[in-house]
Amino acid sequence: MIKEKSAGIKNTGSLRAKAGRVRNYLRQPHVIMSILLLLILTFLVIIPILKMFYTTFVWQLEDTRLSRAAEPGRFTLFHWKRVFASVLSDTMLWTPLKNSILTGLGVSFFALLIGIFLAWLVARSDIPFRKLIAAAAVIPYMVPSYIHALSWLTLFKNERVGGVSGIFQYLTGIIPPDWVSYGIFPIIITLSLHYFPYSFLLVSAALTSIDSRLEESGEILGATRGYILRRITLPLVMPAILSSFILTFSRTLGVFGTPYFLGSPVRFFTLPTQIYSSINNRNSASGFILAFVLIGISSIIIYINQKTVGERKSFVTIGGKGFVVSRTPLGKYKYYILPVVFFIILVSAVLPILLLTFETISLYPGNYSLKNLTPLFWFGKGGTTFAEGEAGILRNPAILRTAWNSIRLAVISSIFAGFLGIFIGYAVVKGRKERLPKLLEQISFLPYLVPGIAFGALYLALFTQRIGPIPALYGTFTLLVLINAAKELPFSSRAGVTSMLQIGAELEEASEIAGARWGKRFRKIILPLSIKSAVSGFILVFITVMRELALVILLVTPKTRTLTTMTFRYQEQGYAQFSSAISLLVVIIIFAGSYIAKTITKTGEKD
Amino acid sequence: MSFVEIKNLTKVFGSVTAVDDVSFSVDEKSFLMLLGPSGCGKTTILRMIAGLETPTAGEIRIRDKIMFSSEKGISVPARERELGLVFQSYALWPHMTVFENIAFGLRVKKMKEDDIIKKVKESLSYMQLDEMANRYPQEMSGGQQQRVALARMLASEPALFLMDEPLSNLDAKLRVEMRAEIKNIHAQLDATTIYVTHDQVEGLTMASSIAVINKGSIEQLDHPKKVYHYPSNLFVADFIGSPQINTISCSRESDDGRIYIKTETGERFKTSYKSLSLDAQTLTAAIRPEKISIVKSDGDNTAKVKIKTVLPAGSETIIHVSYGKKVLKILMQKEQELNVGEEVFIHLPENDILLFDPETKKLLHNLQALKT
Amino acid sequence: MSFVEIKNLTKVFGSVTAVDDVSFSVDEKSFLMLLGPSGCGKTTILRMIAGLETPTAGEIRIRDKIMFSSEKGISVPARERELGLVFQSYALWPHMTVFENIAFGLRVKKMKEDDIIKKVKESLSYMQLDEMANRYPQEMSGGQQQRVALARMLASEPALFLMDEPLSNLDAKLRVEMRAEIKNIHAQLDATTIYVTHDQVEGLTMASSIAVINKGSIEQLDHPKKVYHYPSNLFVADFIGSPQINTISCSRESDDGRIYIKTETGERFKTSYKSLSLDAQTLTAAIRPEKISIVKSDGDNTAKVKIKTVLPAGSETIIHVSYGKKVLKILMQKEQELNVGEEVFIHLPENDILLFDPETKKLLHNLQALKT
Amino acid sequence: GGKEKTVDEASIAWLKEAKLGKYVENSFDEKALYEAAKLEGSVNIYSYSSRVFKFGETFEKKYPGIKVNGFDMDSGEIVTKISAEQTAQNFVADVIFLKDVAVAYNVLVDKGLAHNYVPADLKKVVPKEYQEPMFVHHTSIQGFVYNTEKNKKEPFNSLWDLTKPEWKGKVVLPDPQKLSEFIEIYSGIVENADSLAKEYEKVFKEKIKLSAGIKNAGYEWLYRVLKNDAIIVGSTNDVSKAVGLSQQDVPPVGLTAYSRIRDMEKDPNLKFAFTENTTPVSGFSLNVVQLIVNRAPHPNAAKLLIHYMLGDEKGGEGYEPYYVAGNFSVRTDVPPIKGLKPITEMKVWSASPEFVWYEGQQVLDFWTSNLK
Ligand SMILES: Nc1ncnc2c1ncn2[C@@H]1O[C@H](COP(=O)(O)OP(=O)(O)OP(=O)(O)O)[C@@H](O)[C@H]1O
Ligand SMILES: Nc1ncnc2c1ncn2[C@@H]1O[C@H](COP(=O)(O)OP(=O)(O)OP(=O)(O)O)[C@@H](O)[C@H]1O
Ligand SMILES: [Mg+2]
Ligand SMILES: [Mg+2]
Repeated sequence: MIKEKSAGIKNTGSLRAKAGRVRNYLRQPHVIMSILLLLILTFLVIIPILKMFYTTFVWQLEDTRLSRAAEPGRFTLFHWKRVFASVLSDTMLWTPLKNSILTGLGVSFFALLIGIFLAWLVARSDIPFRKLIAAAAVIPYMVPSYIHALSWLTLFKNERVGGVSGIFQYLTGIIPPDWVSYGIFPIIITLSLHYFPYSFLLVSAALTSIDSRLEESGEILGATRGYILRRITLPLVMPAILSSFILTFSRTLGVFGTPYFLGSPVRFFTLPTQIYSSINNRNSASGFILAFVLIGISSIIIYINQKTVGERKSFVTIGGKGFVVSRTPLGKYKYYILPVVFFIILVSAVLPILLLTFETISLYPGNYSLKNLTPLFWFGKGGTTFAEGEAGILRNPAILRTAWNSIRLAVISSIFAGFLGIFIGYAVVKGRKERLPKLLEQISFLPYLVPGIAFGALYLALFTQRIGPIPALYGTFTLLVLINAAKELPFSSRAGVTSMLQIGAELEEASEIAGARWGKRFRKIILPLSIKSAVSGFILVFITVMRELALVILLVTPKTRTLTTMTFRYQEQGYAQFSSAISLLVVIIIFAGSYIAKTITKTGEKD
Repeated sequence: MSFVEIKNLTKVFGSVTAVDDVSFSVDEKSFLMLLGPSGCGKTTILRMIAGLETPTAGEIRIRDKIMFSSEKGISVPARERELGLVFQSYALWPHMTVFENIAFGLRVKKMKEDDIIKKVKESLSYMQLDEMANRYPQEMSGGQQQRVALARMLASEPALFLMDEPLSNLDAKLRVEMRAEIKNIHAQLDATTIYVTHDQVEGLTMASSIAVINKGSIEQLDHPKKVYHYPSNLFVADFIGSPQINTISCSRESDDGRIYIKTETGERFKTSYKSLSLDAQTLTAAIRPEKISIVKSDGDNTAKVKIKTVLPAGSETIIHVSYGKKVLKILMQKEQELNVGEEVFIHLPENDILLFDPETKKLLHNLQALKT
Repeated sequence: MSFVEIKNLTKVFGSVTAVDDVSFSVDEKSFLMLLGPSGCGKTTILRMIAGLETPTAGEIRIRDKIMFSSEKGISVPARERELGLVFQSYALWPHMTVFENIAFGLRVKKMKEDDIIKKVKESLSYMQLDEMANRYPQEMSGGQQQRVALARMLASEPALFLMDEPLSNLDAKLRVEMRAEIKNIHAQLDATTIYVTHDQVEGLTMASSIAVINKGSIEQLDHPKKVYHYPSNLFVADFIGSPQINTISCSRESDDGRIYIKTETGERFKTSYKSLSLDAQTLTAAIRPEKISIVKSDGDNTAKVKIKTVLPAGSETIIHVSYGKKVLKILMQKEQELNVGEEVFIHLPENDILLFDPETKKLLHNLQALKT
Repeated sequence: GGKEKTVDEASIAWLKEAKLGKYVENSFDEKALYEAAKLEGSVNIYSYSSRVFKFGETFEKKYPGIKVNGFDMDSGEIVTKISAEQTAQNFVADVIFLKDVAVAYNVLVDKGLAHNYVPADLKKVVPKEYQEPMFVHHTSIQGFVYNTEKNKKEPFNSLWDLTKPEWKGKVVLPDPQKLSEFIEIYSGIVENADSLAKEYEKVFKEKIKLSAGIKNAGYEWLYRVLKNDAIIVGSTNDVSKAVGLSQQDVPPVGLTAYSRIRDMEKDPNLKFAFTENTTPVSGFSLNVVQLIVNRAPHPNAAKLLIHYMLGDEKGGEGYEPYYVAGNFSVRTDVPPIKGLKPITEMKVWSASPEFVWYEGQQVLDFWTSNLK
């Protein structure tokens, strides 16, 4: 009967009515926004990816090296055959794919475990040193991931790759087996320690906005802490958890450095190795195809995600009745938990930083005597006999200039990306049941899986010349901002979505009744309520941009180059100290950046 | 001239029809009360008028201006409807102090800052929240939050008030005062008001008309008195008034041009009905608990009953008596020494007996009765 | 034997003293009602008993077991106090269906799955929500949500019910039915109940005792009848009963061993007081609106007044009459043809006049009076 | 290059203007160039090596008024960037300085995207094969290293020894997937398959039997070394570390860049040397070329810079950064580093650009497909 009714309603009304309905639909802020964003994303994401797709079907100049039949510019299935059906497929695609997925799952599991655990402690429990823990929990992501790998080797290296063995063997005399020293095991551990900040940031932000009464009513019914955690608290932050899972998983899927560093000695290769190698050797087409494989995987994940956070379960934790936040007392458990926490912080943050710092001040690497220490890599004057006359990085105007450049880039990109993210979040959450925003959400995620180097190559190919109204952006600062914002969109949009999910619709409705236009509603209600989680998005982007290398290397010119692009020169010269010093400088800048970001957003809102 | 006009309004949530083809109109400056059981669609109606919920079908006019029309495909955004709404869940902004919460709407109106301060202070003191200006919602009690929500609406003096159970969390005393406040603000501002409540006293004392809603459609829209004394059907009769109305199914007899009813236990009661629109043999008689009086001795329109329970409740006493298989409720004011189990006589004044058609459940009409 | 025992309970939020040195005890199986103006500390008291709020000072015992004690530094976590609580803001879990919400507590108890299903179904139908099992809270109306919150508590059959305005969002009819439900569940389970409400009728009909709270401390804890008829002070007198009690300040006269009061307008009224504990010359007299009756002719204890307003409210009519500078409220049941402006006589029965000390605002005692 | 290049009008005009390609002047007039260059004011160079900054500084000192914007990145990236800049007609770089001559030739020079330039005055001091088709800056050697702390003499004599069981897991090879220049080196091995075949007979006293699906002795060697569990690392200093670090029980041997010699100054723990007597060869040579980009904005400054980079008969400031062990100037008049034979007397292989261009990718694929 209802069916009939609604059916009946559907076909009432003239053409005018239908036109009107369309108009009304289009008048809604979230729809307008979806459309605008869609345009932006077409420019930033869709075109590049179409280009990428196109490339895979066309003979490239380099293909003449692989096949006599190659006629550059002509259509071909050669690349697809090469990747999926050739002697290479096994070592180029399937094995690395298997390895990637295994690594991805492993890392996501442990990273989320740690991240959520810490997030809960900081946001919901009365554990001491909360501020400290909160600050420390983000550090691992600030230090370059290879540092974690390095630390691992200093501990557990065996003599498979020659050189001196690790501290573990030195102390115990036991030779660690290869599977401990190299391959998937250490990769999963080091990457987990590196990536848990994703889940920490997103989940803790979500946790802080849950009304304690929801947990209290569980406690009243006699549920234990653990049970409440499992059945109430975690499900409530499920959106955030899923987001961080997606981010962590996909990131691990795409990461190149650490897996190569720890994997290659035992020939454990992941997809990115293959992508990097293909693109580096300038037969991008195969690389792109492999990238599409990654995209495929993530699309599946996102699909699952959207099924899980379905329309009906879109829950609100910031209600209109005001909410209390009370902390779970840990009681005596404190004394068991604190050590664990500190251990995590130690191995994930303190050790790596120490190691990094130590590298930058040791005259000769791997020599742990005091007289080996030197400030020269930081403050050394140029033109001396030391280090072939290289000046310490803080005395090197070129480095300082690029440092400033990096900061500007990181700040602007993260703000730009951050706001895109919040807007997307708004559009997506408001339009849960609609197609357009869904599409938006999916698109915003694509760039994440295109490996940096590939994405850079695409932008290079596209934006060196003017397209329509857009002038040639190559060599401009803008292009760097755009590509970073685009690449980090997933961070910011996920952060956006999760933060929006928490805000009760009635809170905005109330302000609409008060006569506020959308702009005002956004500034005064939505933004303040979502900023806490959004900031975590900002910070993640800021960090990533500061550290990004592969993505921009092709797009920077002498004028627009960034700090990380400078590390290359020293690695190539074999001066680990210099490049470590730069990495450390980056870490310091990131520290300052995220600290400032936090304090700025603290003002106004109260605890 | 009607200020708000609703035509064939319908709202379907998935498989639930929350509001089903509702039409009514509210005159300017008048005070319409939406009464109805929980879940009957009150909030939804209010939200559609406010423009927060898109009706599945129908038309909404305010000041003769079409705000929504599924035919014409018009839909004016809430922002431009110039009305005030108090949410059932107060919808206070947790990141703003009480002051900011109230000032928001005024700021939107670009009011001068010191005027704002004046206005906020004023509406806070209406609501007796003077010291609370700098609290955050989560630092207040339920009732205090609810009053802030009210103050927020009143501060921006809309021409149309929509209130969704604005007093549900207040104590009787405060509620009485708030009612008075609302009424005189309503008078001062000449604001048309649509008011959702489940509190009948509110309905019966404040409203200029009452719409009784059931399962998403209107059962009766009328003056409070009419609704109470001449409920158009058994649902309304039963829903309005507490304790509930007594209903007795009985057979019809007539005698010297009057309608008499005969109950199962055999007593005959005289009614005020002379003629009836229908000639069914069985009827449903109904009488309000407070109309029944307890008398010492037998007589016309009386029956012997046995006291079952006596519930003293402040100013009044509710007495349950068993009459045959049925239990009748009686509401008395003066306290009377009555012992449970005691046998007494009850008297049903002929003018207070209402007759309903057992099939259609509709009130039966009788010119005489209607005159009074 | 007392089931819950509160000693010198105090709670300070920053600068606000929400609960101020409160002590009381609740007998097993009894039904205590906390009544009080909005913001007086009811919720806070409840939350402290439940173990959700840590008192600033004091002691809480349940079943003679210390649950909290600031001296002894004991504090038993909420989950071990084996009680049920209905939150003022329902606090339903948005990620669970109604069914899961209710099943939760049973799952915690490791109940067998089919028993759970039975139990949930049962408590759902108590609350008249049978079809709603698979809805999510945000898909329900306010009142429906509130009933789910109730069902959730009842399902797990605690020995101690704590309810914070559990019926505030329900319509009168449903509320009456829910009260009945709660009462008989309370009876079935022999559960001790502490019940926060602002609805006096609720208080007066359901409770075995009532605690009237004001600004964080208890004004009177007594049987409903006592609270209503012998309010220990003016605050209680004034807070309990609607319409509010009438208060008249007057001077004292005595004559043949009886206390008479003389109002400003000069009339003398005889009271039931023979002797008085104090010999102040000015007193505050108070009388309930329903005790005043309108009579045609002059006589003892009568005064001439002018009809100001007539508010018919369903079963009863509230009449405001002006008596000198003062306005008196009168509650009448039988409808009377009264026209505004008309002059009539009111009669104040001597037994119904209460006297208060204008300084201490305390009820004045009189052995005679107390006998009745 | 004999082939006719496809060059558009604009480029031809530019070539005329810049006196490049077939319009190149046959005398080198430093003064005139400097004057012209000063007008251009700066020169942008993309370099595979960071030492660009060193000769950049000295150049600026020698030729005031011309700024050198050096920019270091992988050879592959240089090629990609140039191709993009060219297709976009967005000309940034003037000079490119890179390895991977095969790609440089076929992708850039052969397509007219970069042009060869040999300063006239250098023609007589540089052998013809280093002038065409691309002007080589220097040749760098990659060789086999062993740990001198554990081995008094070279631990192996023939490349084929490395396929023997005693070297299982003890050979460290750079990964061509990561370091593209090693594609060129492994191609060199494949290109010299025949001498490897002969070498095999010398070592194993039997004719070589190629494994299934393997084309020649070159591939066979790669295949067997990989099968012998060679360790694959991502950078050449990982190799020197792996081999050179002291206090190893069984240090491996490896293939790395000769310039790694300098790492021993940076880290006294490193103790390694390059083999000299390995048969058939103890190393491989890679050419490094410099080119002027098509339609470069600062052609004269570019010419001046290239001329400067080649230094003078004693080495000279411009060449100084590269005048180190492992590098050999193409200038016949520059003496080799003391203690090193001139390149002509060293046993090294170099792959021809054509071979690398057509076979290189297969070599890489072969490598990849045998990484099991
Ligand atoms: N988002 C929704 N999805 C599905 N059903 C809904 C939704 N919102 C409301 N309903 C249903 O529509 C009906 C009317 O809801 P509404 O909130 O208008 O009731 P109400 O009259 O306000 O009740 P109350 O007095 O308890 O607030 C209810 O049965 C409710 O369950
Ligand atoms: N977290 C808090 N911080 C500061 N003050 C608070 C806090 N919670 C409650 N209060 C104050 O304590 C007093 C008592 O609050 P409580 O919620 O107990 O009142 P209540 O009796 O439940 O009122 P209502 O009937 O309106 O719910 C109120 O004045 C309230 O403003
Ligand atoms: Mg409602
Ligand atoms: Mg409360």
